[in-house]
Amino acid sequence: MEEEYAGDVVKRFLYVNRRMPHGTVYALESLETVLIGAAFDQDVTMLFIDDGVYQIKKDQQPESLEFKNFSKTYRALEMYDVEKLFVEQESLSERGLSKDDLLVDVEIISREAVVDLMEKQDVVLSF
Amino acid sequence: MEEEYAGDVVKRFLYVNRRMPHGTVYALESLETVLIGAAFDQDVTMLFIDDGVYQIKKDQQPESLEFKNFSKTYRALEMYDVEKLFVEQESLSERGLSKDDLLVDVEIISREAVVDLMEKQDVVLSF
Amino acid sequence: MKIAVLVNEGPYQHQASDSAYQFVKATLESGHEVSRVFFYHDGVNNGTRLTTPPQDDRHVQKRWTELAAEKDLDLVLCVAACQRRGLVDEGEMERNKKDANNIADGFRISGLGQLIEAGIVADRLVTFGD
Amino acid sequence: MKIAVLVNEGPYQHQASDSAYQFVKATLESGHEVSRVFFYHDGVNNGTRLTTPPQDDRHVQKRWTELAAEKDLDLVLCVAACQRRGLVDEGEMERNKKDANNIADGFRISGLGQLIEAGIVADRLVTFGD
Amino acid sequence: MATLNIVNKSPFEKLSLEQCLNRAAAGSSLLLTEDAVNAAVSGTAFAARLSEAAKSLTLYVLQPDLAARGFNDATLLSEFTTVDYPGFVKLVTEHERVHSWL
Amino acid sequence: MATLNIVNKSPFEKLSLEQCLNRAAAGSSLLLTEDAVNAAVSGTAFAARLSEAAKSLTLYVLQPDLAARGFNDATLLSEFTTVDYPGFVKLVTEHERVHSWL
Repeated sequence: MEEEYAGDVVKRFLYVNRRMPHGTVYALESLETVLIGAAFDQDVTMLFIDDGVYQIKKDQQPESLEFKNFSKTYRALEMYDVEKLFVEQESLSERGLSKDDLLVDVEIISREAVVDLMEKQDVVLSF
Repeated sequence: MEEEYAGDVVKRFLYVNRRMPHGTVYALESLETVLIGAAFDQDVTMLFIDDGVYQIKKDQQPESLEFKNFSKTYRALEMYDVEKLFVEQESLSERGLSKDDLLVDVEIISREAVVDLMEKQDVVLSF
Repeated sequence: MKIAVLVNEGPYQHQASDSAYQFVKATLESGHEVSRVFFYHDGVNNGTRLTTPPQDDRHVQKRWTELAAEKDLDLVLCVAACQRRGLVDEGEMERNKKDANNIADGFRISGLGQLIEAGIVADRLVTFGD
Repeated sequence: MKIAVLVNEGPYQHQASDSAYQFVKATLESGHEVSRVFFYHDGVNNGTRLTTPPQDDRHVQKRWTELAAEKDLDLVLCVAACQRRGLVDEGEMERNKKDANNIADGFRISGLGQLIEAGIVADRLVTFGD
Repeated sequence: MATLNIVNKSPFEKLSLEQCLNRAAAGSSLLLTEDAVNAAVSGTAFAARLSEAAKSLTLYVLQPDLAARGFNDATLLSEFTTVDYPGFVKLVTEHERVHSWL
Repeated sequence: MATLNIVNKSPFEKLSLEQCLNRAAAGSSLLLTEDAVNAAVSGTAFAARLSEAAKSLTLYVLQPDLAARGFNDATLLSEFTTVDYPGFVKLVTEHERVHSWL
């Protein structure tokens, strides 16, 4: 059913994550898209801004809600060659969070840099 | 299938409408609830606050989106003995709207009166 | 005390149905009665038997069906909302000339009046939505 | 120009599917190509043939099915999202041992890779959601 | 007892928390659930707003939703009391009505 | 050409408009659709914010969504240009990428 794309176009894909995890399915289904997308050898960047920064917060225990804990999967992204993970400093600060609160190694960038990053993309996916 | 309730309890039902029409179905399906509920002879009040005030704005033409125009139904509520319609003044002001912009006769009340109104209810339905 | 519950969103997309389920379970365990769970808007999508969620995830519909069987819960899907979303039982299948139905055990389709009645009969009505 | 469209919400509850439909129609009428419409999240609920909306309202699924037939559109429902929501075709029915299917004409179920591919192949990807 | 107000969305995403606080009667209660639980955490841009609200409202937050999102009691504003689902049920029975600010 | 940003929720309901404006690059465009069209209307609490944004962004609003909600051209902020669906398509083709702020 799934014909793998076999062309040689490489596009810059930006996944913008702006929502909290667990209250809605978007964070999980966005992550599933990134994992599937990794097979296509595109130039992938993940950006966490606004409430999206909570997606990679440490110590999540969604088992308390009978939800599966997908937060550990963010740590596995490297194995899928998804290595460009950015978090906006301003989004962290507003929420009283810092790099130490995050469960995966990311690069923290300013809002100004976020603006620049967005303007460099071919495809922007924000669920 | 539908057994009509035939008891003699009369409760105060408050329908709180806080969302814009058309972008989501809540305004329409809330109105449908009020119409069905009218058959139960309860003490019904409809309250429009926040973006809910747009539900009763004049001149709506959802036909432009191939949507049905249910805004006229608010005018028919009187025939269903739903006569207590309140709109919060502060919600109108923030949106640059006034009583003249509304398609149905309502009582405009202050935020303070909204607080009091809410505390007098038995059942609050807000979709 | 008699408590009625209203669920306005479908499974997985929003937490509403999960929260309602946990609340209903706790209500029953606390010795109270859940007089009805009414599913409105996209909430009716909780009542399809055709979902196959990932094996390592919860099965939202099955949980409701099992709890209903165990505790004799009244799970009601709003008929008008069902018609807009494609939730169908035998009766609706015949009435609307559909070639299949998808309702799960433990759910029934009925009118919006059942929500009003729930509000009248119960001591409290608690809404879970988006 | 080649334009791909992503729809993240189901019919009626949110305007997303309506907006996407109007956008797709206008795109085709403007002489551009719509290379794919991908339905993700609750968007897959647009693909059930079991809805019976009120007669004085638009029929969201039928509009998509008719436009697909007329313009040879590729309407793809994400398989993982379908499994969570209960959207089933013949193949899924067999694979997941379901006793019914509900997919409408003009839609097909496939993998999330089809979304990525759409993003690669199309000149623009436009998302409609909540 | 008065109203049990419930808010379930992050104040960074939706205005429902602010809109609720603007209409919640003095003496009523507020329970934060689902994606709203971050508003009960100290150090956010909304902390002062919630501490202010605590002067007239009783504030609760749903513990399983906090845990799911990686927060524990130590990070909460002191004005909040955590409840589990049985505690949520108790709040419902102890208040006259429930208002979910969706 | 730069990004076409799209916002579809009322600024009185969600913060997505503000969050978009905070990141929209100078020289990019903003299209208001669905429940966001009220932000293009004059006299609201957000009018000044949008007029300010117009200094660095080009502002559009989708006409059929305006009409559905009872607004006409006369009530719009002067900084906005209305487009119909073919105009929406044209904007998409004229910009390098589309970013829907959901």
